[in-house]
Amino acid sequence: MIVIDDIHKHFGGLRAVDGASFTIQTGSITGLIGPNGAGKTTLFNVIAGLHKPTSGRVILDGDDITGLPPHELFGQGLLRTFQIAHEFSTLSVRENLMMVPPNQSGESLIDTWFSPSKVKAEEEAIRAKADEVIDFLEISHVADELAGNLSGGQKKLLELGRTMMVDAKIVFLDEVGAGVNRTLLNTIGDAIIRLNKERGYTFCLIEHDMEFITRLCDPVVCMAEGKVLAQGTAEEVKNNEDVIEAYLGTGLKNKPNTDNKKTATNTTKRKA
Amino acid sequence: MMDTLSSNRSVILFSIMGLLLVSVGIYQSWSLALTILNFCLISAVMSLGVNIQWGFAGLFNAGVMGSAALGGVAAVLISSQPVPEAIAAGGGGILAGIATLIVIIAICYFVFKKMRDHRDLSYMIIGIIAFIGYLLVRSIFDPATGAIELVDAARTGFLGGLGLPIILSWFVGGLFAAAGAWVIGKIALGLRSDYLAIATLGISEIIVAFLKNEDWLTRGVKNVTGLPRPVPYEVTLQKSPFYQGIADSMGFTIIEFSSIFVKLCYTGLFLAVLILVYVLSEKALQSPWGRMMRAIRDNEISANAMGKNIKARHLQVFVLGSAVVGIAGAMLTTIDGQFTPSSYQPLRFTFLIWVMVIVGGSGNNLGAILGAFIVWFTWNQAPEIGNWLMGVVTSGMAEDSALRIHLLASASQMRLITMGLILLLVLRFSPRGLIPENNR
Amino acid sequence: MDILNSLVLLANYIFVPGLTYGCQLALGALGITLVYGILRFSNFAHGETMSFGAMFSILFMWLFQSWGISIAPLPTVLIALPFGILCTIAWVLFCDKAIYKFYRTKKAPPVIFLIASTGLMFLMAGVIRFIIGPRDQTVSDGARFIMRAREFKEMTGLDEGLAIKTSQAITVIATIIIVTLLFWFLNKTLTGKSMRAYSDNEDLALLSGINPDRVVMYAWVITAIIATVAGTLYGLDKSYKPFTFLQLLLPIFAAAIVGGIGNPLGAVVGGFVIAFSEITVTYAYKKFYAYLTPESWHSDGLLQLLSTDYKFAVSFVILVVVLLIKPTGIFKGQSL
Amino acid sequence: EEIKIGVLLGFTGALESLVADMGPGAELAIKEISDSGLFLDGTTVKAIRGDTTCTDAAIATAAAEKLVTADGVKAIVGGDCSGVTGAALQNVARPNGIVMISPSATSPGLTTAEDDGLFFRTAPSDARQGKIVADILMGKGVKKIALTYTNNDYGKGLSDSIEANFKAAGGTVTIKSAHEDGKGDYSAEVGALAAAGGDVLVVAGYLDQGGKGIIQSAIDTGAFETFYLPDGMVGDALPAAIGEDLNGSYGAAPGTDSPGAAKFAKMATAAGFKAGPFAPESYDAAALILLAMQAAGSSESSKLKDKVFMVANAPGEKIYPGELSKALKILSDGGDIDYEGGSAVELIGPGESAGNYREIAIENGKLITVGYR
Amino acid sequence: MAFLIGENMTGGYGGADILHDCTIGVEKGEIAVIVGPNGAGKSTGMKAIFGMLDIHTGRVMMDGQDITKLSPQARVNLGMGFVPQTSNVFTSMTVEENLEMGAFIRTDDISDTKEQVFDLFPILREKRNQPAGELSGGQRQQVAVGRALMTKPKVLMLDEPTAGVSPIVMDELFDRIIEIAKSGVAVLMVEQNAKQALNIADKGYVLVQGSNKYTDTGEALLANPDVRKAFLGG
Ligand SMILES: Nc1ncnc2c1ncn2[C@@H]1O[C@H](COP(=O)(O)OP(=O)(O)OP(=O)(O)O)[C@@H](O)[C@H]1O
Ligand SMILES: Nc1ncnc2c1ncn2[C@@H]1O[C@H](COP(=O)(O)OP(=O)(O)OP(=O)(O)O)[C@@H](O)[C@H]1O
Ligand SMILES: [Mg+2]
Ligand SMILES: [Mg+2]
Repeated sequence: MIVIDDIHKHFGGLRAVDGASFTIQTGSITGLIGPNGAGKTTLFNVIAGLHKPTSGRVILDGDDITGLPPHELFGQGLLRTFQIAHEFSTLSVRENLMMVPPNQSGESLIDTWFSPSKVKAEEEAIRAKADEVIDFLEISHVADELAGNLSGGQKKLLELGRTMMVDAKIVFLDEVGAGVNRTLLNTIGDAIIRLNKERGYTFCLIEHDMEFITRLCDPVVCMAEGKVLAQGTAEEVKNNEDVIEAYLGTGLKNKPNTDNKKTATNTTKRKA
Repeated sequence: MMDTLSSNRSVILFSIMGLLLVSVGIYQSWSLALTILNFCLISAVMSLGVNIQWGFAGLFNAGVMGSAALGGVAAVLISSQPVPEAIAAGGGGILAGIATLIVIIAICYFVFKKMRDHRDLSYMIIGIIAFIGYLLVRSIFDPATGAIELVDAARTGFLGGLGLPIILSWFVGGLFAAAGAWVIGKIALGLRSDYLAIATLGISEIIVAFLKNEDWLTRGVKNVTGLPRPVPYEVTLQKSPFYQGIADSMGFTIIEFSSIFVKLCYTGLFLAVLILVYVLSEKALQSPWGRMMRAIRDNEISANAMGKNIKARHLQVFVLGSAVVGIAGAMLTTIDGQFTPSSYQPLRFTFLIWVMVIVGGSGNNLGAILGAFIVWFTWNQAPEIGNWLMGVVTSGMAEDSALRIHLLASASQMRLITMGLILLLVLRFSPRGLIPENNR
Repeated sequence: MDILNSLVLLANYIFVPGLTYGCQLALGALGITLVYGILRFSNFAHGETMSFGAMFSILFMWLFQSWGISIAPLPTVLIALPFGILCTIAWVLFCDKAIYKFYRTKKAPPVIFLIASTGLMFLMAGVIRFIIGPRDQTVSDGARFIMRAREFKEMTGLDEGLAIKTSQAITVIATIIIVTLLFWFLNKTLTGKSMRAYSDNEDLALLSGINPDRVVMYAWVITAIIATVAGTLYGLDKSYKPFTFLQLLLPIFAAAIVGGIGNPLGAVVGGFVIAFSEITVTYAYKKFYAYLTPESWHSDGLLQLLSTDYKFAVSFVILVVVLLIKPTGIFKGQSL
Repeated sequence: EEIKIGVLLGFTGALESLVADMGPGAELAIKEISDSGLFLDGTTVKAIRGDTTCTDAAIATAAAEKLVTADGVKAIVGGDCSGVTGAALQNVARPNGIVMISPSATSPGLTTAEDDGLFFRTAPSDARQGKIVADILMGKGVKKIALTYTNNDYGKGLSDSIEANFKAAGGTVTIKSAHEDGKGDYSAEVGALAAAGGDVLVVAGYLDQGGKGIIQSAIDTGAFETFYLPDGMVGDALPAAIGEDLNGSYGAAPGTDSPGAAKFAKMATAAGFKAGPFAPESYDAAALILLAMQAAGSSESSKLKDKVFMVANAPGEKIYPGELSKALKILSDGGDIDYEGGSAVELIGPGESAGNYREIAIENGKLITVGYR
Repeated sequence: MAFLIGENMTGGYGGADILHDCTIGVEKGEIAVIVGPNGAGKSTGMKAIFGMLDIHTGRVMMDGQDITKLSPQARVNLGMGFVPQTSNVFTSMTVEENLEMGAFIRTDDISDTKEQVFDLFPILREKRNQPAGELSGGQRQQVAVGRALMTKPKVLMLDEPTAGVSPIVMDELFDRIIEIAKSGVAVLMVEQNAKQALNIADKGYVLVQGSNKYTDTGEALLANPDVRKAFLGG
């Protein structure tokens, strides 16, 4: 369980996160939505130790983990992906995945120099694991390509793939779906559900695709202007007036919809 | 496929390098060829050290000079004879000064740790303690160093060393440089790219300034000469009938033979070090450790989020790389037979080594070695090439043409021009280095 | 009176020289910062570019002197300067075409440019010595002083003198003008902004219709102008010797970086930080202290924090400290 | 037949501007002897340059190695800076038994280094000059001096000696601080020197390097008006560069009332270079080597090394620059010479120049000789 | 023939070909949408049309003129505007400067267009003096689109303009794109929010492994069950 307790993060005069508090229950798939610039990514960065909060605490299973450096959080089973893909562009896709598992004996020079056989055995296991992930993400044809040469969506997939290389406790996904093909996104959704059910991963995910959120998440938290605007089940949040006004809007104005979209009402005015 | 291609390439390039050295042997002299080879070997060790830092981890360390100098100091402190008069005159004072210094650092550290919650106040207190401490330490040090420097200033004027075999200093030089790097790393490794470069360069300038001005330790600009050798002296060999016999049987004069023999001894020692360093760092590079380093080099934020402790890893490579440079520094001082603080110039000990790594192919150990060979060879042979070029250019001119005279008089400047041209040409035809890093 | 004396003392030995040296470093650092900011590499050949420009200014100066042209009391080299600038522009544009362009099209990493510029540095160093020789050349003529220390003493009746040289005044004025122009150009004009855009994201600049060749050309032209002015004014104040420019490279880089490389204001502030830290920390405050305190307090000590042997070290200590507090320099410079 | 002499100096690097005159200086002597046709039964002599870069011992060693083992030089004029000179001596000259005569390396360390009798120098000893400086200053009634030196073994050694002698004579040294050559700015040094004060600033440096920078800056700020100029600072280039402001300063450099220095200066101008610091010494170093060869009747270092003292010191006929053919003739006739050359060479003890001193003063922007010591 | 068309393009980044005989075109006043799996070559196709990579076969035509050999800048001058998928803002420059750079080739007064962009994305007005690198992901995306709009192009090419933007902004954006198209501009875009995009599209392309798999009107593609299942997430 992660308790986010009155987190503030200010950049100069700008209050990117302005007193956000909510709880991510162990075993849940919590969705985080909100308009652009609401502070979602910033909040993630604070939780994951990339930014120090201006004030407030993050508590993981009773321990205060505020301000711990990212690699220590990783050691505690807290993983995250980046909204703007942070692949290792000069490593191959496979290597990108293989570097993830922690405490590899091959990462110690002593072992590398003096017990190569141990390193080799471990390395083979990790490689097998990486290939599994690669197959799952449907990117085996580019497994040996440099990650920098991947397409935008493929990079997103790689981001997700890295979290699948280890046994995580809780995974923060920042818009893994943006730019990912919808059919594949559905598969990813299935995988998230499976990891959640079978391996007991807790997820917290930021996404703008409401269909996806609705299918996966309970509860859903909506942020706006650095604060929590609403939370509850997906349906509750979707029907919340404030959320509709600030985030969802009421659909297209110009063209009558042929799919399942509401008709535009032109009167909606958004707050920034 | 890629691998065989690049290994073919390195075989060819190393053979060319070998041919160049052999042709120096044939057309100039073998003794010269071996001298060049020896310096190439030392440079190669040095550039391996930088390659570990830059090629593996992307750390822009411009403080190579400082590590090399620390290695050089080790040679002095290990191998030169102690000066009992100087130790009697100021040894106690120096010890007391060092002890005080340690106490003051300890106090500052204690304040720093204890006053976590009052950062600004603690900095102020530390500042005051440090300032008072500085005056105190100087008041203890200055009389002691003064006394030491007065002991036969023209010949000694310093504490001397331990009088141990100089080859021990290669190891100790590595340790010195590693310790120095640890401190520098703790201070500066938070900085990025060019900022790190200038900070490390700055700190190494401070180190060299220290070595240049603290005569009690290093004789400063008066240099420490006559360091012992790990190999025999030519003059000794020349006097030995045994070697005379060998030289005769091989058809060499004893002078030629002795100087080649001594150089070969050095070559053997240096080659052993180079191979050891090469094998270890090649193993490291090909291992998951190397992969991790490349990942860190590529994207620190992401590597950190993937659980890698960037600071610790950076410190590790920084210390390792510097230690290797320190070893090379001690080796260089050994072959020079003297310690000359003013010779530690950034151009020679930082830029040139960097050029070696980049020209050879950063991230590739073989490349770094090849780069060291080619660059040092060029650095050394540039005047020859320059003179030859000059000869060609002026050959058509009248004997007394003013231009010809001017050109011939300036021929020494061809060293710079040739060096520049070769660098630009090599880089032009293989912009990623002669043996580029293979990206997989 | 004593207070005035002590102030004049500091002005004469710390403020005026520090200001001049600071400006000299700043002018050099501006060129480095500009190349770094727009073309994105550390240009090690910049010191030699300064030297190159100064050399041409001097050659033209000799020509003019031989023709008897002069603009006394101002130094003759000032009228030679524009010609020096033209030659330098031609040269750097040629170098760009012959060397850097290739790596640009290859999208080589900055360190390759850096090493290429080192190669160019060697080459230019050789060429310069070929043309003008390694010896020292005096540049200044005309009136050397605006005010001499002796004149100041006579004028004011103070014990301490204050000297101001023509070259110092010219240097300071030139620095102010160049920095202002550059700042205005980069931040306010469309061309300047397009240059920053190019350095930020080359591909996107292309998509916006910005002509990269033109941006690169502008960058080099400006660099050449600044470098020539910097080199020539430096030679005017001290004297011209090719070797110094190699030695100057280090403090110039330090200035650019401590101020925040890529930022013209940073270059100036960095120049002053380096210059003043060298001078203030190693200055012997004995006389200053003597003016301000009663006779009985005086001592024999020089009141010098560190001997001048360590002046270089001091400026680097300051540099490291500044960087520790502000890791990308005082003005938040760029980082590749 | 032709024999070769190495000229091992820092043609590039920190002292390149001095070497620009030293190299031609040495080559002038070599050419003079070669052209005379009297040397070793008409043997010609050729100078071969090697670059030490002044600081890089590795390069200097390799350059010396090349001169000796590849070009087969019989002896070496050089090196310039003490560090590289020591390295070349120990690693190349000694093993190969080659004589080196350095025109400028003054480090006392070299005096005591094992050299198998192969190493000499024409640069004057620091010890002697320190005494001269103290005498001249005391003679002018100067009681307080500030002292700055170029931070190398030459500057350091000289300033140590000046300080010791001046203090012994009852004077005060207010400050003794180093300056680095080739740096961009000397305001900090001058600031400290000025604060320490003194009647005269003694500048133990080089006249176109930091030494000049210090004087320039001291004059600009009005810190000092009178300067004492030791040998490295004596030359026409200095008043030419600084101008009238230098008037009233004085100093001394090796030289006798003999016409040597002036003659050399004339020859240098004719040959297209200047008689800068250490240029006459370079000429003398080359001349000594060749004259010693002539005296030994052989170009082998092992033979000539024993003749260097003989040709350099009395008794014998005094030889000045431009008179080398005369010297050759005397030697081949079995006579004896006392080589004076451009720098009044007098070797003492372990092969270094004792030297007489020519006292100079700057008047009306010109360097004039006022006496001899 | 279409106003802008890349015909039978084959090519890639120097290694193996990414595009195989791929044809993409759009008429004035129309919206054409490209959809397809990740790595299909959609972005590559856009870049090829914009002249950012070499195609060794095929050609690019605009307004009847063969522009295959023109440089990207020259195409900008012909009136093409492009929002790439990644690194599509000048991170070190302020929002306003980003927009000005979009209008770099224009010589007329740009303040009106700027106001229009600010009206479309009010958040940008608020953040006009902030460096674009400090914006949130969605805000950046808005800057990127705004930059292209500033050009007042004849052809607007958008590579996933709605990735990461919130639903309300997405709707506005689509609205605006429709308006732009109506004003006679040819709009070519890649979208993963494919249903919404095809919904407003006059023409749709489904790319798979660098080749045209389906080409039809937007409505028809939406109605095609195979397409829906394989590429639109059911
Ligand atoms: N480094 C920074 N400096 C200044 N402001 C910042 C910085 N990073 C983010 N911001 C501001 O903080 C606010 C919140 O940004 P954040 O990235 O958290 O938004 P978000 O909710 O993730 O939006 P999106 O859905 O668009 O990704 C934005 O207004 C942004 O401009
Ligand atoms: N710069 C590059 N160098 C080499 N290969 C590349 C490069 N960019 C993309 N590729 C490869 O080209 C193929 C197509 O990439 P492209 O970016 O066109 O895909 P896309 O259809 O836009 O996918 P997405 O929806 O994920 O953005 C991918 O397999 C990718 O790996
Ligand atoms: Mg976000
Ligand atoms: Mg794409």
